[in-house]
Amino acid sequence: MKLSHGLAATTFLLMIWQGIVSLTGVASFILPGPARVWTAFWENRGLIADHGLVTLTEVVLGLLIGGGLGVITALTLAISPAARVLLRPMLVFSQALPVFALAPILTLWLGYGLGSKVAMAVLIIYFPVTSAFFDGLMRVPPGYLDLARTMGATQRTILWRIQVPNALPSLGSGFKLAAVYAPIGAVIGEWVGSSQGLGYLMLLANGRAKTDLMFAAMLALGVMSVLLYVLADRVAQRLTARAS
Amino acid sequence: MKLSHGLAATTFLLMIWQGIVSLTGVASFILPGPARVWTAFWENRGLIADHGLVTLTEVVLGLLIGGGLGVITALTLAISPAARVLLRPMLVFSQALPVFALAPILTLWLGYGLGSKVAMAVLIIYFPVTSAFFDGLMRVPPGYLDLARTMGATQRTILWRIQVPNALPSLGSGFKLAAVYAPIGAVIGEWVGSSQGLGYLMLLANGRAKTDLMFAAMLALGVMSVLLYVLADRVAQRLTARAS
Amino acid sequence: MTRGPAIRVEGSARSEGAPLFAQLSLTLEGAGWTCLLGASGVGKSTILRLIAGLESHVTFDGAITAADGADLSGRIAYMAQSDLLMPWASVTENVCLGARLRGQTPDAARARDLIDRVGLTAHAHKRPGALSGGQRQRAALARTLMEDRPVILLDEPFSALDARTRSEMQELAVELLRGCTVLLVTHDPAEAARLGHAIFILEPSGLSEVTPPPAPVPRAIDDPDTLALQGALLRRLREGAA
Amino acid sequence: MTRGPAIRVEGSARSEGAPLFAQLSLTLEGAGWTCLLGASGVGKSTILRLIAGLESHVTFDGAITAADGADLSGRIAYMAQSDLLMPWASVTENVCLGARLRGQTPDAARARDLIDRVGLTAHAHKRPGALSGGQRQRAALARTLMEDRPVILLDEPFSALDARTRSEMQELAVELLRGCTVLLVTHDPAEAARLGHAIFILEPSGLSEVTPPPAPVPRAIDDPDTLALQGALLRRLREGAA
Amino acid sequence: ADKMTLLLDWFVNPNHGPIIIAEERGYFAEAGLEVEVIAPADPSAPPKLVAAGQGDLAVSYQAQTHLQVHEGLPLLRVGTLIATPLNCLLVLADGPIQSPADLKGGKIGFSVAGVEEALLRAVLGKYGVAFEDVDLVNVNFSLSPALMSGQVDAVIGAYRNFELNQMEIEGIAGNCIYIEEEGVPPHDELIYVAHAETMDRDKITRFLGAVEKATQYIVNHPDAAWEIFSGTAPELNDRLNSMAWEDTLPRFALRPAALDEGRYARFEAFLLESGLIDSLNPVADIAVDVTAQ
Ligand SMILES: Nc1ncnc2c1ncn2[C@@H]1O[C@H](COP(=O)(O)OP(=O)(O)OP(=O)(O)O)[C@@H](O)[C@H]1O
Ligand SMILES: Nc1ncnc2c1ncn2[C@@H]1O[C@H](COP(=O)(O)OP(=O)(O)OP(=O)(O)O)[C@@H](O)[C@H]1O
Ligand SMILES: [Mg+2]
Ligand SMILES: [Mg+2]
Repeated sequence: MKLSHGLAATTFLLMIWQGIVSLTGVASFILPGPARVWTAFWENRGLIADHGLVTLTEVVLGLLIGGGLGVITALTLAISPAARVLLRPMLVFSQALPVFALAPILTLWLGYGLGSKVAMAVLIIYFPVTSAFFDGLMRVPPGYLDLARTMGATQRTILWRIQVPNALPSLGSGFKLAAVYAPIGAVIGEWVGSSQGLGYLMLLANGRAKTDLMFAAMLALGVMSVLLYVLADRVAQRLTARAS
Repeated sequence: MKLSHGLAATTFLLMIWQGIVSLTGVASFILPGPARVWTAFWENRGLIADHGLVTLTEVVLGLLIGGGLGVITALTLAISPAARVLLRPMLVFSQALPVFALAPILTLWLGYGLGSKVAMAVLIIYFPVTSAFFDGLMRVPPGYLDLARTMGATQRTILWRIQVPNALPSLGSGFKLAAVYAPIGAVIGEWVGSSQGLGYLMLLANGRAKTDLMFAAMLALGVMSVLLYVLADRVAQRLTARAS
Repeated sequence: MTRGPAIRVEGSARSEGAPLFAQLSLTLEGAGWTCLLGASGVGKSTILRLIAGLESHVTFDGAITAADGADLSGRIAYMAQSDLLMPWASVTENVCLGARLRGQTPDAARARDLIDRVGLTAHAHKRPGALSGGQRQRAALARTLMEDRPVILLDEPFSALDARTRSEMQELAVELLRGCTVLLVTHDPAEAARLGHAIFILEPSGLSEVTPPPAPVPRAIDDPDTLALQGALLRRLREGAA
Repeated sequence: MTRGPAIRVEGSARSEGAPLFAQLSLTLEGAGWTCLLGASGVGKSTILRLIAGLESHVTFDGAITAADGADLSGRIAYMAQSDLLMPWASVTENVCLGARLRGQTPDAARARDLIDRVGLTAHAHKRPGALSGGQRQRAALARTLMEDRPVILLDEPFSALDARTRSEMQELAVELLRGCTVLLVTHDPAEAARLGHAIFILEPSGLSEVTPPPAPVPRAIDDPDTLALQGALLRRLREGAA
Repeated sequence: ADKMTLLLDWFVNPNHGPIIIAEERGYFAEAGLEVEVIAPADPSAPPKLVAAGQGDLAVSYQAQTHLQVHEGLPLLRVGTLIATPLNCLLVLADGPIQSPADLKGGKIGFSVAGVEEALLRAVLGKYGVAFEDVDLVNVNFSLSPALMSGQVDAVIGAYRNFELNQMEIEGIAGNCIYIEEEGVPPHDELIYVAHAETMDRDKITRFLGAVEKATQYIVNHPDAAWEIFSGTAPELNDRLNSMAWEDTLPRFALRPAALDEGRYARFEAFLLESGLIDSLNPVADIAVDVTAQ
């Protein structure tokens, strides 16, 4: 994305936002206008930066670990039909578990530090990465597999030399989704137990009826998501270019 | 998925679950064992069925609407570079907004009925479908586009006759993700305000430390997710078969 | 059908800094078959793409003009070297793709007839994935013939066909493309000798022309003139730039 | 290199209930070139897939056995009709794919040499997407030659090559595959006449053999015997089952 | 009948006894009201929605209402539902924390409400423990599990009528340190709030009359009232709710409409002292007696 595009998109977003506020006349304690949020953002920039940094750390760690685990799981699923039968329902199941149910378990094991938040981000990122990569791994043109078989390939080498490169664009798609979900994962983790991070700041602002600060924190989170997405999109484009 | 596979997976899951409970000796108010949860499930089967039906309705509506909107958005993005520049950051942004910030806005506009819950499910389903389908639409072999251009195709016909069929497998992947996220979306939607649905039941049980009932409701939710996933997987397989 | 215009290609092409072919001047006879031969990788397909107005990896320094002065875009049917059949569509749907892409209703009878004439009636319902190599090529040929355009660019359209099917398809193409300006890229000297109103050999250094016999196309395969030309072409090609 | 065994294919194939080809009995001469010709769609590629032990759309009722009694799997190199180059890998990486897939370190010098001999040294770093049709085919050929297997199945390996490159590649293949049992599917009677120790024509009704001249392969193209055989084959194919 | 929308603070629970009984025993109907009761999951939303004109009344918390008025939400307390604090500082009965003084250097869990800092400063201050000497952790949804599993030393924000009973059911004894005994000014836990400008005083007066009657009924016939309450939804009829019902009984406001201005003034001053607000609002901007002429 070019800078000019970023500017255009931002302007558009602000216009829509202001438009909603003006047209629906929604009260500022439900949806404050851009100007108000910007003021809150600027006045609390130090606070937001501090908490933002905490969340960013969680997000980055979550992306690395969740992405890594997702890649490994997808590879395992691709190799082993037994894993497909046993693991896939569990994967799906795990996504259906509302966080707050897992929260006490996670915090019991991981404490209230960084660990449980990263775990939460990981849990959320894990599935899209696994799912997208696995789909890519299984969608190899059959001709390639025929060729590999006549060449005396083992399942392992087919995986590394054919399935994986063929699935890289899909992995890119998965990471794009993950980049978007990672911040929300970290925030949910923070809701579950923390005294730091943008999620905590939002809860606190909400509890103190400071809607503008809450939206300012949300703005920071949104910007973080968009930046991560742009980054992931770059990576995905590179992966796609590599594979074709 | 065959029945025997389902049984194997379930057994495996139960074993892991019981294993965690036995090995870590975790207190039953944090993680009750399978037997306890099953008892709670059986005792409350009427309750769970009633609430489950409500959630299922929300999920199905959410999938239809969210899937539909996702498809439309992906098509719009594919057609219009301006939309890509302006809309995509907004999409990403929208995913980063935590529910409790949106909840008052949604209820203000949609009331406390089914509407706001479906809206929440839609919001969660929307992004994976859009993202996956859009990626598929943009990943057309360039030769096809060359051919279409010499044939005097319009952007519209290229979209319908080439990009869309080519993207169907990706759409399938998107729906698989959506099927998994839809139940959690509905549950989160139920936080917005309701006295019905599995999400309500879980929060209620959680608020009252009836951990076993909460896990029983979660079990129902998990089963719903897995069934939806299996369904979506079938559809995706058909779409992939159609496209190759 | 309108008569195909003569087309003039004049210029040179550079790829990644290095010249692909030097200044050349190629004239496609209006309403006739021009055959283009040349070593693998010399740039034949690239020339086709340039005429078709498609993006290519080369920077072309020159001009491609139709003798009637009008724009070429929208008047060309292009059959690429790879068949480019849509894997999700049946043979019939693939043959009708052009009309669909132009938002028109395809002429079903004509499509059926063409599919019949390329010998795929029994396979009309199949997806490309269930066809043999030659069947795929014939489906792509039928799709190109369906296009009804005055200028036709064919990139090795018969390469995957056996001798008999090949000559049938050649005859079919000549019959259906009467009046069209056809540029045929081929590796088969016999094919060029049989079909070319004009025959060019492309070499990195430029273009050279070989004059075919005056007999109307498709020429008889065992016509001595044709055979002689074929032999001459073969020799030219074998000696090549080496 | 070990000598390629003779191979016997005996049986009939049915596809979706209908017979594809009737009972046939095809013997591939040990350490020799067998050419298989036949109309498009008659089942040549299918036979290759059957010998290679790959899944196919037909049910084959019969047996495929090597004269030495050993299993064929692991002794075959197979070059399919489509090139099946990995789009993400360079020419060099594609040529080395077999070794990589077997978990071995590829013989880089040999790969370089083969790439050179198929004339792709200047393109060795390119992805298949940046190659011309003939270049892709040569890359696939190099990959197959790299395999060093006693039994080689070639499905129209030279179809996208110009006459000169084609004969060079034929000579290269004959040289490098000396001692191998080779089954070559081709549409070009000249090619069959030039390369075949045995020549078969496949028709739905069965197989018929055409005896080639005794001269060693590759035969001179302008050898009168070869030319005569080529003419005879062409006539056989043209008349075909019609 | 006049239609009226009431947003609860959370799902229906014994705290809402008078509202449910008023509905079930027809007191609302007698007052010419048709009350739609909506139960949300997020307690912070209802006052906002009422302030935005969506709903006539919301059940909210006195403490939060002070803050919300400072942030410009057009809200007024119009009635009281639970007239004592429910919030308590909960510790394990046989744990190492026997008094707030033992919390120095300890970990306290809370579920973000916005005012926990003020409450803790007061309670800890009384025992000479600086607020900065404890670790605050937001444990959101799981106050009692966090305490029972020993991950925190105490939790603030737990309800004496619920969390304590929950722990008893799990077989773990809890000890509730009552905050109003430890330096926090007494205040109302649950109140009714309405839009400061657009509220319909007449309807609200009738509403409060109906819940007053219901409260009377509950106090006079606690067992019959429990039968009615627990009969409204199957998920309400369980041991925890029945224990909570008993504990809540004495805390229902017997005079829902009555306003003790001093209480509100004192709590406002308390919040100012704790630094959560930076000026004092007059009581008239926070609470009103709708029955006053
Ligand atoms: N996957 C498939 N499903 C159904 N039919 C198929 C499939 N693949 C091939 N066929 C059919 O089987 C027949 C034999 O195919 P095969 O590819 O062996 O032909 P071939 O002799 O190699 O032809 P060509 O010279 O055109 O390559 C053809 O009629 C083809 O349509
Ligand atoms: N996308 C690309 N990027 C870089 N080089 C390319 C690309 N496509 C083709 N080339 C190179 O351009 C040259 C001409 O290619 P072209 O396809 O025109 O050859 P051709 O004459 O059609 O050959 P063939 O007979 O093998 O099809 C070749 O050397 C090829 O490697
Ligand atoms: Mg070419
Ligand atoms: Mg074939």
